[in-house]
Amino acid sequence: MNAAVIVFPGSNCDRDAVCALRDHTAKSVHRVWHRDTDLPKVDLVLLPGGFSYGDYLRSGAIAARSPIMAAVQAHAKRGGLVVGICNGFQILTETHLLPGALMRNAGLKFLCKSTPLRIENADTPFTSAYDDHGETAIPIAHHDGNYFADEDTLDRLEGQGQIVFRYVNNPNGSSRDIAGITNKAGNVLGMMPHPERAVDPLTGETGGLAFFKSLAGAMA
Amino acid sequence: MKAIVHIRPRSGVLDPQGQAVAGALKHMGFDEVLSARQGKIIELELGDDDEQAVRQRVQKMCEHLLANTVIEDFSISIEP
Amino acid sequence: MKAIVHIRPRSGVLDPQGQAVAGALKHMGFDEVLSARQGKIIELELGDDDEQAVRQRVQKMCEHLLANTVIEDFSISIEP
Amino acid sequence: MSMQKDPASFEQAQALGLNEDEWGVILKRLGRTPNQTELGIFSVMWSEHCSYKSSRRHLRKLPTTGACVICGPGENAGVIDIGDGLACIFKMESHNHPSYIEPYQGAATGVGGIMRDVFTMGARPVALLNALRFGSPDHPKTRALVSGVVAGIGGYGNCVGVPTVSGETNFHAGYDGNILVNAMCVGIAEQDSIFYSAAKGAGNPVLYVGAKTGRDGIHGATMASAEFDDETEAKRPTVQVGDPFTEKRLIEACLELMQTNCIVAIQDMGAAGLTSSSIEMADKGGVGIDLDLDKVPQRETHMTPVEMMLSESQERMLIVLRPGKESEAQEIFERWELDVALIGKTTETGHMVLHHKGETVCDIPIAPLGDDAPNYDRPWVAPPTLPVINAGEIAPGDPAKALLSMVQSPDMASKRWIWEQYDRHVMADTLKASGGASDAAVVRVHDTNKALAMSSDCTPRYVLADPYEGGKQAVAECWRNLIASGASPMAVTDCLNFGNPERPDIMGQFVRAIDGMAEACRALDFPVVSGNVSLYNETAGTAIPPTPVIGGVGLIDDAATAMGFGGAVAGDTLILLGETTGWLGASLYLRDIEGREEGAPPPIDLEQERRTGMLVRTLIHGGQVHAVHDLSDGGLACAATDMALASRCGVHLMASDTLSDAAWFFGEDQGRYLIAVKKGAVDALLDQAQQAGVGAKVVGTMKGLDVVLGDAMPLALDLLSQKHENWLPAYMEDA
Ligand SMILES: Nc1ncnc2c1ncn2[C@@H]1O[C@H](COP(=O)(O)OP(=O)(O)O)[C@@H](O)[C@H]1O
Ligand SMILES: [Mg+2]
Repeated sequence: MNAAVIVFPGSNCDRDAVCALRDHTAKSVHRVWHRDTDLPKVDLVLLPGGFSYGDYLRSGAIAARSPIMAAVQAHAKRGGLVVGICNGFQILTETHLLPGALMRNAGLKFLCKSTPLRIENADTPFTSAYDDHGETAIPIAHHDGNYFADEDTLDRLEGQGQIVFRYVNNPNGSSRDIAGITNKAGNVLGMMPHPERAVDPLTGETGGLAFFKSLAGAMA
Repeated sequence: MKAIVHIRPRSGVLDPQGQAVAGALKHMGFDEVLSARQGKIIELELGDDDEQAVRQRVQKMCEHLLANTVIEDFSISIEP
Repeated sequence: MKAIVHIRPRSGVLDPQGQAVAGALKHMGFDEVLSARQGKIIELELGDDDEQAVRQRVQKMCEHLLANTVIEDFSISIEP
Repeated sequence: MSMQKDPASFEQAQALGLNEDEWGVILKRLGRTPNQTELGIFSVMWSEHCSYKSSRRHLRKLPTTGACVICGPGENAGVIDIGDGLACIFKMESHNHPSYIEPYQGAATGVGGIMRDVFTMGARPVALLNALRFGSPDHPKTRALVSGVVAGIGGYGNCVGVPTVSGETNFHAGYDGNILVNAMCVGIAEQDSIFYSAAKGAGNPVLYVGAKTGRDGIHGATMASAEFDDETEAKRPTVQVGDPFTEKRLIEACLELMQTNCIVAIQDMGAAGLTSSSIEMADKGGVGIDLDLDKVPQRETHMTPVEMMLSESQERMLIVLRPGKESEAQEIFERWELDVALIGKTTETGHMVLHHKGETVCDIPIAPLGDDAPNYDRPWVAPPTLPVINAGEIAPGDPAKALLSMVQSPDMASKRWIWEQYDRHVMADTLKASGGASDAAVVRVHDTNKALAMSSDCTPRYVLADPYEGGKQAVAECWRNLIASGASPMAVTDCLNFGNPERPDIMGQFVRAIDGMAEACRALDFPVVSGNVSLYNETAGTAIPPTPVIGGVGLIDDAATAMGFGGAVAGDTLILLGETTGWLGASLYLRDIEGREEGAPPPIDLEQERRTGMLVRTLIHGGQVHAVHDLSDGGLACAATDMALASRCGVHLMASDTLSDAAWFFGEDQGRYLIAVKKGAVDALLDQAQQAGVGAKVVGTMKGLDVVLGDAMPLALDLLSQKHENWLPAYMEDA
């Protein structure tokens, strides 16, 4: 069983995601070019961080219209796992696989720092290895991470357990401190923090290890 | 033919850029500024001459790409 | 009173955003798109009623903050 | 022939910065009067920027060879051997003037330009550094310049996806009218696929790739001397705008092409764009080159040949291909949605020939452009020797008060506001970056256990006071920072920022700074493999403080042994290595506390420097130390405070029984390190230092939650941290 990482022009965390999946889920990982129209047979599709199309127009907007996205949508509809990290989260909202939108950080500046997170729902394929309502720390690195949705949507997300990660100290103005959400079915996750950068004590934090451990379990 | 698409944050949606602009202007002594909103303008050069058709096509471009209707409204004007 | 400031890249200045938008529209099948330029719109609510004076003040705001005249042009329109 | 249309005049040549002698050489070599296009080409090739006419003979004094050097200065970037068949390719460059005019785009395009110099040689860029000098915080322009420059550096590097791992930021009124924005890029390549710029062989196709050509950044003087007409305003030189998205695709596409066997030579289009890239490739390859300008992808209409040749549009590369490889190469760039065009070929003529709209618009022999390039021995005067300040003459003050004030001074205050805007971790190999409690940034070599350490350094105060000692010091401090991070220093790049070289006093600064650098590089076995010179940094007759920035790279064999200054624990003993005389001349203390910018800077004994550094390296490799920090601005007290803040543990420093508090705690004697060691290891370590011929002295202990200097009032870590962290955000937000 294996995973695919989609590469858009301007993706720049694709290699990091491939390495983290390879090293911490023991699965084989395919890179898939955004112009392709078919996915290989995979359990998980990961949309990596970066600046697809330079984040021009809106972050993730142009990538969301890439040919491969139809296949990603079909994969999600079949119940396949989809993860969008940072720019990948932005792409998922632009594709409407996830509700809401990611707007410019409230402070208007790009922010790269470690952020403490609370696990709001450990009963998902992405978080099963974390302690429910426990805390971890994973770095963020984004300019447009300010999650917005209307109040009804936010209430629905809360009610249905779709809020998975919340910031302990909201760094970017996100509504209800949201750092990561799933779709209603629970098989599509978007998150702004970068778990793939938090898997090696040599490079700093290890708050992302449980994320990949959860994925490994879910793909088993 | 030229189409001008004006995209603005929907009312009720937070507009951090507009807020920052208003704050900075007030700080600079422009006390008459009550509020500011920041939007985008996209000017398209089109190789098509039928205004009716152009408007329809640009409407589609907005819906499919140029605007994110979760957070933005758009309006279109056509110039010959 | 309301002032609308339209800021666009100066002609001759590279506009990577506009280029990316045009490229994406073409990829999506909007072949009639020849080119696109992306600019900003800033709408200001002002607590002042004298059009003449408002125009002058907004001109100053543009020069001092809103536009980067090294690479951008701006135009102002006033609405009551 | 059409080449003789639009002949140029001497007045036009003068307006483009050429003098009478240079004009004479052109006439002689061509055997006729150049036309406008040809004149434009000579003027940019013989500009200070491209020809190094004031600096060339002095740069030659720098040592450029060494066991690790694969390719020294002369190519796009320097190349060193880091073992296992890998090479590190790196260079630093200035973008000072453009950043002052348009801080965001100026800084952004500076980052883009230096990355191209590195990947054009076959390296994947893995780290960026930036050395920034701004005017006084009180100057009305400073805040906007800081904000724009930082956003521009981040905006470009973050988007391309190369971590910005380190830098330095100073403020001084001497930069009020001329800020410095120096960017360094470090890349990693396979030694067997390094690409050079010599386009050997005639008949090879020339491929243009990347962005389209516009009228960006064409030399202002060129346009000023052009005919005045209605279109002049529209054609006026435009500021270059960076497009990091195109750069990212260009990196991926070029690295992909480099895996094939298509490339003879490759060169980025930097300063003087198509002109310098094509001429350098042809000149080094000993061939001629024919270009059809109508084939150049153009962003604007009605561009003239000279405009195309001088355009500095960003994100463009020129590649000479093996014949028959055209479509293989083109396909790669098309897949990355980049403009690509065959625009000419190499020839046997030794001439550069340009065609435009059916006419030949330029035909000049290439060799003379290099061989006859001006090379001046500008007059210079030796800088005056400043008196040594006697520390005893400085009024005693409260060291705690001084320390609290210094940690929040503009130069010493935390630069978190800056580096949090930089993606420091993309590529997932950053071990230590800004804010990571290390004197050098450390980046792992992907998929290996090795790591590269890197640092950029210069203390302009010292260079202004004594260019020779200051030049030495910049190199030594960089070397020290690499040592302190556990690395073996390998080689350096430099960026020499000075004023107007036509002034003998400025030329004197330049010459002596290079002498000092050369001596230090030689003594420390730290060769210069690439660099950049930026002259004429002056406004209204006032030059910047001379600022030769050194960017050094070192190698760490086992990434897990990388050292920092945040690992000290309560109970550790602090040992000061090196000699302390209490040198306050040209120190930060004298400037910021006493308000005096005076005196000779601290001298450096390079032999001693080397011995001390080697001992530190041995201690780190032996696992004998918890933390290491070199002493620089602010001396012992500031270094110990850094250590305390990073280790989250207080520190008690003893006063000296011979030196005043100011001299002991804040003196800036060179070649010193502060190390934190387990209490039980102290005696053995002192013996070891003695045997190595290095001064070593117990100066304090890690304990509690205060910084205590002798008998002075304790300063709580929280207070120090808050003052240290708050200055820059408070300054920036006070818009
Ligand atoms: N412009 C900048 N960009 C990135 N990091 C910076 C910048 N300026 C300062 N820093 C970081 O701030 C810290 C302190 O810098 P500095 O005082 O110059 O260090 P040192 O004196 O030890 O060489 C370092 O981690 C450095 O990398
Ligand atoms: Mg240091």
